[in-house]
Amino acid sequence: MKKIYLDNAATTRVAPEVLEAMKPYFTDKYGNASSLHDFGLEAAEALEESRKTLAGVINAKPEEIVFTSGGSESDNQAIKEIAFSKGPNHHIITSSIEHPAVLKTCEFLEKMGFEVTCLPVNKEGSISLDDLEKSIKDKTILVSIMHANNEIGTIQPVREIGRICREKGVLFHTDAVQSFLKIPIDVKEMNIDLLSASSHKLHGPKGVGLLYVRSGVKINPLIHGGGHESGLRSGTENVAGIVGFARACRLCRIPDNKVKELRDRLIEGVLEIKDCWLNGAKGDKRLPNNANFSFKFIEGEALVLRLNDSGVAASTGSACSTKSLKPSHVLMAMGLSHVEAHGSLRLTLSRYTTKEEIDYILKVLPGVVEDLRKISPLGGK
Amino acid sequence: MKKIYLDNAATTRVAPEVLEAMKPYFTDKYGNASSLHDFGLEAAEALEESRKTLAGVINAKPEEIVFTSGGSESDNQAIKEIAFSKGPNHHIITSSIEHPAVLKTCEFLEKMGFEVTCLPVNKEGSISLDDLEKSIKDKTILVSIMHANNEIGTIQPVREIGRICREKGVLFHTDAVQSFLKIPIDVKEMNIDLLSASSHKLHGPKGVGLLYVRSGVKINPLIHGGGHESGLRSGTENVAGIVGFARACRLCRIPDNKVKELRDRLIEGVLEIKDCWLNGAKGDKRLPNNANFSFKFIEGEALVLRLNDSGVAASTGSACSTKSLKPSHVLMAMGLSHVEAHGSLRLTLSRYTTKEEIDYILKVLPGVVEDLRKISPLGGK
Amino acid sequence: MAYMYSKRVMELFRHPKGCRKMENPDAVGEAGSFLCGDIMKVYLKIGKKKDGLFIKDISFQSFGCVANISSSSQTVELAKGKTLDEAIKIKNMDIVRKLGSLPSVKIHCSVLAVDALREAIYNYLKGKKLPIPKEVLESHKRVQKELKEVEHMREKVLK
Amino acid sequence: MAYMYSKRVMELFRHPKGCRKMENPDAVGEAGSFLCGDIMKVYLKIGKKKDGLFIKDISFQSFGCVANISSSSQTVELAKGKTLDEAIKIKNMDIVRKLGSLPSVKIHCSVLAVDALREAIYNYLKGKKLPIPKEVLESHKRVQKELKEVEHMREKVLK
Ligand SMILES: Cc1ncc(COP(=O)(O)O)c(C=O)c1O
Ligand SMILES: Cc1ncc(COP(=O)(O)O)c(C=O)c1O
Repeated sequence: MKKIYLDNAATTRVAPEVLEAMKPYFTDKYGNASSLHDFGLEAAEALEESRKTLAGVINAKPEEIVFTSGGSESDNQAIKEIAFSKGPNHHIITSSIEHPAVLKTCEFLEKMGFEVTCLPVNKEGSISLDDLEKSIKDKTILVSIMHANNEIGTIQPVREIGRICREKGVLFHTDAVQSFLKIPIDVKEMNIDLLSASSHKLHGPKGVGLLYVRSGVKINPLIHGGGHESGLRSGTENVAGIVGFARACRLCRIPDNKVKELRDRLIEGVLEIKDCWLNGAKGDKRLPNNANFSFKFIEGEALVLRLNDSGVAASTGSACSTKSLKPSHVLMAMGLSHVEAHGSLRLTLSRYTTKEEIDYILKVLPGVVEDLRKISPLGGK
Repeated sequence: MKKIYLDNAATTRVAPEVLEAMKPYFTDKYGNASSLHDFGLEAAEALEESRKTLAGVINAKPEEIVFTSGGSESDNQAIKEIAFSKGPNHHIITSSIEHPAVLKTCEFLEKMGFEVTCLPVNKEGSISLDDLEKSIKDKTILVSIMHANNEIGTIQPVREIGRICREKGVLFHTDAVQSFLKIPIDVKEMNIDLLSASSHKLHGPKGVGLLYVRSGVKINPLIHGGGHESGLRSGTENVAGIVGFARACRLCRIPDNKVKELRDRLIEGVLEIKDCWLNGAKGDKRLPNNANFSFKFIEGEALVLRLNDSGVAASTGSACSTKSLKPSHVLMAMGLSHVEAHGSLRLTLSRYTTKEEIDYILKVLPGVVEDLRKISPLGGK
Repeated sequence: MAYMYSKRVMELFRHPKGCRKMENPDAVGEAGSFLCGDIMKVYLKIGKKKDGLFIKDISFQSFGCVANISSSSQTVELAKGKTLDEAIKIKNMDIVRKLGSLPSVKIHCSVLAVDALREAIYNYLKGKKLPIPKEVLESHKRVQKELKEVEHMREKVLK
Repeated sequence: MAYMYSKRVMELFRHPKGCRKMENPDAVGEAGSFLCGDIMKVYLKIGKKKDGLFIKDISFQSFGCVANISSSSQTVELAKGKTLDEAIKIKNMDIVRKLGSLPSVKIHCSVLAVDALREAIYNYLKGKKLPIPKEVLESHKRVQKELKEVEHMREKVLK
């Protein structure tokens, strides 16, 4: 059976070109970028080339890019190290639909004596700029609002958030792990001070990410040691990974209309199933590769595993899919009931997704939903 | 010109078998290990298989292994998170020849209100057990002493350190980044509570490491988020990297007598050059792949770059090779003068090193040393 | 987390036994988990043998995950043909053992399945004005409390 | 860090010019960096032209890194044939410019090279009891102070 991968928000296939670009750095140009000899030189050059590429993508300067091990590390460093550099009794603003890498970090900081405000979102998953402006106070040091949400794909008004933060003299961090190279980002124009991104969401390898730190912003390392990355992140650089990250970036196209068209075809088709709806925003306020539905009467884990049996890889915000047995905090924050979140299905596309694949899932999904509804005590038929 | 890589303490070539093992996890089995579908299943299984392999290597249980992004992260988490879980005004003991990932972390903790004792070493680079025992006091919570040193290869009496710590009820962390799979480690027998290792030192990929945490030892995550690695290290797992790490382990042999014999041949040959000596311990107290010399009258960076011109990749503890312009803190701690550290040369072998390569360097090194001595104002001829 | 499911769990999930709504059952039982929001119904047809009342037919419906569906299915399989006295003795760990294993966060699904079965028996006995064994009374109390907590979820989706 | 060196730096490192001990020099200058422990010597032979004293021959020795060797070599090349007045005017940034660039942590190597040259000139003028220009006196003071700080390093290795 052919497998159809529609879980690209979780992670993506490494592009073959990316693997090709990485290979020499495993077995051939394997030097440590800090070494003085040619092996080191090669590695260091590859790092700097990659740094340039990645800086270019968001209109940053190369020296503003800190390579990390992924989005979670970048989020942790951005938020914790800005916080610690200012000391406790300061105030941080975030939103209720952030990724756990941001939310759990903020919870940790609360325990350490920081005050945290979690902005609510409306039923599309957007924060209100008014709320934001009102929440900023003298003690506020940092606003961390994600660019686009990983579950529902809602895009926040980052440009306006940046403007407000700059006006109020507050630092602005955005988790751009999902939006990076899917929609345009310009850190200068958008007044972004810190930004997180992760390679494995855009057909690069896992275990590599970056933190953009605007020059002038003082931040400490999360990982101390040999002083790599201008002292901001120690540890022998993952050269192959970083080269792969950069190569992956060069393969991306914004906007990718093919993906968006397929996604729209998918949404249209799925919404023909009865008692089902789209979660999140429509149109330009949504990531072009994201679709997220709720199906009444059925549970998401069962849905995902039935789809898996039909060869389709998908994801859900169901309580049963988590270790905590709580349904998606994102869907709940948007006002969905427990049961509605329980029956959610996320389908996320990539540039490798084909029309045939979309048509296939549109063919199998109705039957799977019907089957599960048949065995559900909650009604349906 | 053939290139001879003798800088294996800095990093190593990824073994071809390791790259082969990793490949499928880039472009084929690329799932996120947290996903419910088959792609996720494959990834999760690969993770657990790798965890078992790595646990086996040091006689740990799989659930005691936390995968990280490398040795530096492991060191940071071990020391900081044990410290923070106990709170400031506690005492930590380390040694003056630790890797910066340990030393800088301890410096950071000093600023945060912890007390740190840095044990001195003798001229072979060994700490004294007596010193250690005397330094432990009521407020002591952690001893962090490396298993083997990265510059001079000296092996610390880890078993005895573990015994002392256990007796005194103090946690014991060891940075085993250089010793892992070069000399035997048994965390149970050696009473090790926390241990750091890094994949790229043993022909695995860069950007992957592990922290062993004995079950029962309470430690917090350094990176908060989705709760991966039993909540101890968040971030989408670097599946390919971890698989590579495990594969690399299965390729290692302890002891590797061939490496040791070649290293001994190297030492013997180099010591025929006049005004030069071996830094560090001899015999079983030294890592089998490490050699470190000082050459009077000449400077290490120049030496390394001349060797590079002859096709040999090596390393030095010279002040000129560092960003801080201070010579190796390890050599200085052993009582070498600035000038002696300035003229140091580290040659570290791997299982790929051949007799021909050793003979080649023995042929070119005397000439390079002579050349540099000729242009030195400090004497020689 | 899929890798945490045993072969048997996945098999029952794929081909659940007795998974249907029953027409004209003699009794229905329902249980819900306020932990994860899962809900389950058990339908019974009761017959008479010389050693007493027995489960002639049994089926279930599940609004829940893989573990939920498999636990229900296993419970149905185990209870079918048993006398009510025997059926009451089925413990959730019997289900887990039959399934090979369940991830620890999913153990409550097996509790739910056994609870729903007991609820059906409770309802049957109560309707017939027969004496209700102590263990059934006890689980009944617990189940009703939990159901109240999930009630508002149900209402929302059933409206 | 090797990648921080310019082509010209590496070229001069590989093929340094005037890198030797001079027999019977007219003057010798020495400078040392307490920053990194590098030490450098400059040897001069002085001649006379109609426009005054000039550097007829010059060579250096270096106990130092790539940047040190290249800076010395570049200084020697630049100073050769110049009158003493001209040679005194050579600034460390002239050396850096000629080298293309130097990593910022290595700029002090160019200072060292120019210092050693001036020291040699100082020693020559002093030996001949000739007047010593202000800038040479100033750098002499600084250099002597630094040399004292590196002295113990030198002693250790020369013993
Ligand atoms: C002894 C020691 N500890 C820690 C590290 C840091 O490991 P990594 O580069 O994987 O962060 C190294 C090597 O760089 C090392 O040799
Ligand atoms: C929005 C968002 N932030 C952060 C992360 C964490 O990134 P990583 O898995 O690279 O640590 C993810 C994905 O897992 C994400 O979707």
